[in-house]
Amino acid sequence: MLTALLFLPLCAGCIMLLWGRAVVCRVGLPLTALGHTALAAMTAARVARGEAPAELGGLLAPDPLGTLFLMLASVLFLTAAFYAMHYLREEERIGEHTNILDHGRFTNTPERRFTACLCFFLASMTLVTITPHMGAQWVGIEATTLSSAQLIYFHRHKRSLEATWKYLIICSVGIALALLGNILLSVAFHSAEAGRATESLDQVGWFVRNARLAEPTWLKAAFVFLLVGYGTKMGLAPLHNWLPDAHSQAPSLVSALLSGALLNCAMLGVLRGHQIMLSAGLGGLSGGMLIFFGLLSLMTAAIFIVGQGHYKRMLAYSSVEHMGILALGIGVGGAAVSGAMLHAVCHSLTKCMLFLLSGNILARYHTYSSYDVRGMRWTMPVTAALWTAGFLAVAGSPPFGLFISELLIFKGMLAADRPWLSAAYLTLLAIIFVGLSVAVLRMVQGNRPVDMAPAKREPALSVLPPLVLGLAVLTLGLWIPHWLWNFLTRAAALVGA
Amino acid sequence: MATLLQSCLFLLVLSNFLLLGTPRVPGLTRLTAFQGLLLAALLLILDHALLAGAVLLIKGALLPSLLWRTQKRLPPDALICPTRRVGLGVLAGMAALVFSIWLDGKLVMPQGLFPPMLLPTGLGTLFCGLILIVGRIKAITQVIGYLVAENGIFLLGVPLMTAGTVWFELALLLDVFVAVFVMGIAINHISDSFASIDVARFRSLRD
Amino acid sequence: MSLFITAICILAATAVLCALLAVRPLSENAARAANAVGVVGAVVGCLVGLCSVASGPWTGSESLRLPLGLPVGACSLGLDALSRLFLLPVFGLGLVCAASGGIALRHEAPDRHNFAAHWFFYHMLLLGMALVMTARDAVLFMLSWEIMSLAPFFLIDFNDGDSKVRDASWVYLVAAHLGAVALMAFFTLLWQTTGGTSLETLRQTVSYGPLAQPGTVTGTALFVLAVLGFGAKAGLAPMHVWLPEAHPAAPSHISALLSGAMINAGLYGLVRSFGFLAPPGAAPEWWGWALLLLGLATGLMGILKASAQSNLKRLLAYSSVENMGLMTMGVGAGLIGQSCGNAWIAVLGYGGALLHMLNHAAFKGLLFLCAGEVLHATGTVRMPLLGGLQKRLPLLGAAFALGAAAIACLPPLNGFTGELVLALSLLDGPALFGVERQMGLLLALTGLAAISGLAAALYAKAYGITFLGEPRSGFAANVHPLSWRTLWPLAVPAAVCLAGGLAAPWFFDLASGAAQSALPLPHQMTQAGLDGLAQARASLAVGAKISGAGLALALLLLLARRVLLRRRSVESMPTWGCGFQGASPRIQYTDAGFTEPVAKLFAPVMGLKTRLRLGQGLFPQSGGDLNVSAPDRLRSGLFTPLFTAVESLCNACKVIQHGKIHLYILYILATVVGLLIWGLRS
Amino acid sequence: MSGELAVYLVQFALALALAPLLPGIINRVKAKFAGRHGKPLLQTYYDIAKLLGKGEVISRTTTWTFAAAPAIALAGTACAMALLPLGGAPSPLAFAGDFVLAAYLLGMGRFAVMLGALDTGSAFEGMGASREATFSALAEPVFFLALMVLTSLCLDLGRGATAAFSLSAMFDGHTAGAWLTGKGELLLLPVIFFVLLLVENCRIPVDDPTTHLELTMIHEVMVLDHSGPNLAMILYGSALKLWFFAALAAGLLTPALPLWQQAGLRLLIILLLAVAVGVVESIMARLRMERVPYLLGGAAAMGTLALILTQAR
Repeated sequence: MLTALLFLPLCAGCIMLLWGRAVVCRVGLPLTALGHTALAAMTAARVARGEAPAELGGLLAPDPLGTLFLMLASVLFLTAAFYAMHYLREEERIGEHTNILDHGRFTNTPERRFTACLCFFLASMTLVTITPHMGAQWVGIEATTLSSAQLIYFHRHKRSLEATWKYLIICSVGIALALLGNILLSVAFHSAEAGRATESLDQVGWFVRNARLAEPTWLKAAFVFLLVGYGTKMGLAPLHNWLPDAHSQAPSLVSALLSGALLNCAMLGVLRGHQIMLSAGLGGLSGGMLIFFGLLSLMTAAIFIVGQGHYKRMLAYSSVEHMGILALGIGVGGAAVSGAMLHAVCHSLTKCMLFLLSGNILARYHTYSSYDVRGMRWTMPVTAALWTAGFLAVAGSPPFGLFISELLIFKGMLAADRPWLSAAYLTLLAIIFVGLSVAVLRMVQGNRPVDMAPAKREPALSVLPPLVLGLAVLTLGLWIPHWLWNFLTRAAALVGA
Repeated sequence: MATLLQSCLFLLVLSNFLLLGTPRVPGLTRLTAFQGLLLAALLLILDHALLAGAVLLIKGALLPSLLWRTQKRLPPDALICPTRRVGLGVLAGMAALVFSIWLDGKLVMPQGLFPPMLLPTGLGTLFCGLILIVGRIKAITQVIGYLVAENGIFLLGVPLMTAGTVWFELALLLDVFVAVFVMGIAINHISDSFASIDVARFRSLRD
Repeated sequence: MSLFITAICILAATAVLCALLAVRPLSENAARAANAVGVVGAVVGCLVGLCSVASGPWTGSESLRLPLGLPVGACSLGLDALSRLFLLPVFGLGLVCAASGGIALRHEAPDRHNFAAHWFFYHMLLLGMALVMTARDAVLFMLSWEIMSLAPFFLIDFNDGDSKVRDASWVYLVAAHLGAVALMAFFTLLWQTTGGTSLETLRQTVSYGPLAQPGTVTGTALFVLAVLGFGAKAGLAPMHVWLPEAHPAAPSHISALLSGAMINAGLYGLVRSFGFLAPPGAAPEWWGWALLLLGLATGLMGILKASAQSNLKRLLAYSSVENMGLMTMGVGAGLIGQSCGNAWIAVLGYGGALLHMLNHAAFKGLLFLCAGEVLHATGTVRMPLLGGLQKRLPLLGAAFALGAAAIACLPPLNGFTGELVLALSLLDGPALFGVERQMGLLLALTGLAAISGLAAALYAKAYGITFLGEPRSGFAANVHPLSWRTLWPLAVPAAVCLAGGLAAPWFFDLASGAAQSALPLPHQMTQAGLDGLAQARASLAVGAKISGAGLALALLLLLARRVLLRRRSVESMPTWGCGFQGASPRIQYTDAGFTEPVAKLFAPVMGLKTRLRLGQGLFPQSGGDLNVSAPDRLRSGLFTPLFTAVESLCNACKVIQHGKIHLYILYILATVVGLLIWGLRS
Repeated sequence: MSGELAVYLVQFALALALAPLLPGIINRVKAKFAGRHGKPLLQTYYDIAKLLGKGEVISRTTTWTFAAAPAIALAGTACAMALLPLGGAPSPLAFAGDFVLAAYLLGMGRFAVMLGALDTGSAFEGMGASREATFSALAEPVFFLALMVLTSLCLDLGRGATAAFSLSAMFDGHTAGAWLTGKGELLLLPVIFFVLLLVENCRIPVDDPTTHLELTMIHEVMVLDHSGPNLAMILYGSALKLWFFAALAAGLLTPALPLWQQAGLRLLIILLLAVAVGVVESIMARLRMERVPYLLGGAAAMGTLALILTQAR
């Protein structure tokens, strides 16, 4: 089943690539997503039941942590796939594109390649989440970079090319460092490896079990490289610089996937390192480094969200912010970790929703600047309502799920007796709320632009996926199912809750 | 044996500084090829003949030729870097070497795993690659820098093969190949649409 | 309790219904349907809610635990005297404002506003308030608090075509959220220190917990956070800046609800949290003094700023600030009395504050609704343009006069009673030990007297300039008449104002019951407290009788006059202009002129900005004009600079995102090196 | 008890009856100072009687507010008067905090008169209302200050909180006469009350009731448009108010004597106070409007001083 999970999107991608009729792509994408989600759900159910499924000789053996992110990636991909049906149709209808900023003409990447890369992207994320082998995980993350580069360059104009280049170079460097981290890791365990009977592929588990035997200096160095490497991909400041560019230039559903799913997968890499450090008794150091990155990311996000005129970049920076919050929660440890897990879930749902909505806005207003968007509540009421709700959710105000998670993380900070950290955390969150509110309300409120027709019915496929996500986040704010909470706590237990 | 190894490592360090000191892209390409050869030789010395062949093939021949093809398609004036950056680059390389030797002192060596000087050399190569990316503002030099950095990491991975974990190197080779391939494509697009590969012009996306 | 749950369910169901209606395209029918559903739902829900408040013994406390599907907190609700007291304005005004709002919205264009959404948020606001007043769990409290704080934003935003309204609603949103952040810190810190989120258990845990001994750092932090968070809602200076912006911008039935019911939540929070934060002997005395001073400052600032305003709704908003200041004074006095072991001051301070809260809800609701009707009838609430409305809208004028007299603390109306109890509490200052304490309370009482004196002047102006004399402009001259059909909702708060004065003891019983349940007194003081309350009740009873007699006497005199004037010539002439014949409405006193003497005295506080444009030449053809405005100093002097400073700092830092990729790589390199040194330096 | 009640009732009747005498006395004193013969002492009675017999002229602008104002003012003042202990006999209506009620009852009257003035839409009357509003708002805290001195004194004398807060307790001879037993600061209070009397009743130096220039008036200008029975009520009401404040000052000056003597003494002092007002009016000029707050400020300062001294003991 795990193998199917991995190979379903792969094969689908290959089929699309080879026999790329438009209908195949557009219908195949949701079908693939559905199948993948079904399989992922089954896997999650088994893991939740406490079984430990393993295939390919243990190369694919998800633990709760990985399964959590697997489910996230799968669900987000499902919504994005349905959104893509509408999106690709629109793109085809437009045909000849002109760049919004410099009005240069451009064409799109062939649809077949786009959808195929989407599938490959999903496959690589699946690999990342369900393998317990650091190397395989590394391969997966590298694969996500290479496949998503194509996606970012969907609109073939200068800016997207620039964004793609930055994404490619920065992330490749990061990944290279992560690889070095892996090497140093196995050096650290070299002396312990000697006593190792059989070459099992469940590396993480083995590392965690024998972390005490490892050579601490190498372990520290390894963690530093892993943190910086995967942190680059995860978008922790000051390594985040590719993120706003890529997110602002990519098609909205790609930004949604990057921000909602990919960042979590990258974080998984960091978490593995943190896991090993914790069991090696070096949790203090790794936690400290995580807190450092978290605080820095929050600051950076605050700096760039205040007075941000480009609403997709604003969303991207808010992703930086939330990655920072996750890093903080995990670094603080204790009760905050389960809060961080919940936060990861809620943030992915919310951010995916917001990016999809930003796609709608872009299609209606043809501008990136929130100064030029006015009176959305008259021109596109549903999107406007969801956009406002999404803003409140992402700013962490009740009754949305992010409030609960941020509350738990804050509680964890107090429990860890870090008053100044928690004060800074709240202050930065407040600043970010103010910054976001200015831009979002500017777009939603006001009179309808005179040159714009009054509201017509918005296509269902463009608002339903975000609506579903929004409802999910709202539900998580008011009612968190028991099994889900147990799952989160089990996942958190792996990283030191 | 050991002397051969040491001299290889020395040559590698030397090539790093040459890389940092070379202003012109063709020279850089040749030097990367040379590093590939060195790595292959190094593997031969540590008698991993098969992998040595693979390295020779990919790092020594394939990637340089790929770069070569790319730079042939570029306008000649796109291949020179300002010299001031070069000088700074060499200084930074020195600093990088010192830092990696400091690290070498800090890290407690598992006995018999690392030959002397291999760790600093690897780290130094890695940092030199990064410095190359930072210091040069041409897209293609950034690819070369990335390649050099990967060489460093590869070098650090070599001793582990004796410990039996081969997948690092294979994955690395594969990855490097694909990455450079994709980057080559990207460079072509860049040179087509920007009529230059000067990444310092990539400043339309900023705050 | 079950009745309360029923009310909650009715409101929630209506909210859902409105949400479903809201997605329909705007049209005449949709608007009518939304109005009908919203009003009926609110009225029924509030009626049931009032029944639930009245049901059961007033001081009896019921509680209920529902499963809350969250890993933290619990959905535990409770009804004790305090909750019941604060629920009265919520449901009462909720009912009245819904009715009058339903009538008012008929004038609005159905294609420019989404009425269903409006009513949805109205019901969310009611729900939030009802839950806040009854929540017995910190997390549930925060959730409902935020619902209560977010909903008004969308209500204030009703006419969002106007940039002023947008600005006002944004200011409100930011203020509300910053307050909520402080509360989040407050409750989480409490949770951390006491290990539980249930407010019921907090009372016990704190009394022997780490907060038991006064003056701990945690205790101080908790106090400060509570004052910041709840004060931002209650509008204590300097966190009051959102009130004068939001109330003029909002539709009047919303302003009435916000000002009469929502800002009380701040007071409720303070009282409730001191219930467990300040167990007997645990509250440092300076808490009480801090609150007393804060309240006094807020009151004086509010009343002076109010008398500087020329926009009727802005004036009312500032006067809400002033009244919240008075209530805070009461709470402060209560804490002082508690920590100094003087039961009389303690219980009467609390009782006065709570009684005044009740009264304020009545008359402020009435006044805001009247202001709204003035807006509908004339199209403006700028007093310089009004006048002579009493003749044209007699019913409305009478209602406003009643409200004005009540808020000016004139017997026999309800405003007076709260003032009396507060005064009684402060009067006992000499019984405290130490001249500084005695002087402190007595001077606070002097401040109270000054505030009420200024209030009388203020409302003489508000009513006199708006309703009396001759119309000052076309707005007031040709109003479209309002029949009792549109004005009947005003009858409810008006009746409460009158009853609150004439039946003061019964109203005081409500407040005193709440005060007893809210104020933790050591048991050696409880008896004294009960005596104090009984005494105050007796005073109120006699006072009510006397002022009722005064009313009767006045009526008698009027009757006598009527009798005398029978069969005599009563001729009506133009006003005696002291020999000046060319009298015109334009020579009447304006609001600015009326407050000019006060403004001269208190210029630094009031901060009037006068812009005078004189006509040209010896015999100016074009009349000059004088424009007097009173912008909020604290906003322009404190918050605006703060926000701009933060923004400019952020903009200054934006250079790090310069777009040069090779420098981005440099960041990575530097980070690696830095972290390696950090990790391996030892 | 019944004796006290009798004294109280007699005094109350006297107050109602004799109040209009005070303006007459004041006028007569002024006339004497001016060397004129002056109006008869009972002039106010004559005026009231005459006015009650007349019809009214009512401005077209006005509404019921204008018509009802004098009645409300009169009623308020009368009720306030009823709370006052007269001649050492406590008011049967006394309760804790009744002075607050008294203050606000007077305020009610003031409020009504101000509204009545604004109702006419005349610039002069609006001006008068504005000044009245300002000065009364400033006078109120002074009034409270002065009374607080007495309450704290009562508390010191060991009265319970409930007893101490009523006018009757403050103005019985023991408290008020305490200045005889060495509490000298109490002698500041009569001065304060005298100032309050001048301010509240709009006498010189605050206001000149007899000037012919409306610009300079406060109280008189507010009632320009009243006529007939209404004006009668206004006149009577202001006379009562005068009596009220005079009685306050007098209550302070009378020591604890047997009831009837105390009552007689108080009556005497009230009449003397009227004379004093007359003297002040004839030897002083009117203050400039913006000076009046300083007068009140001085009174407030005295009050605070007295308060501190009382507390310090």
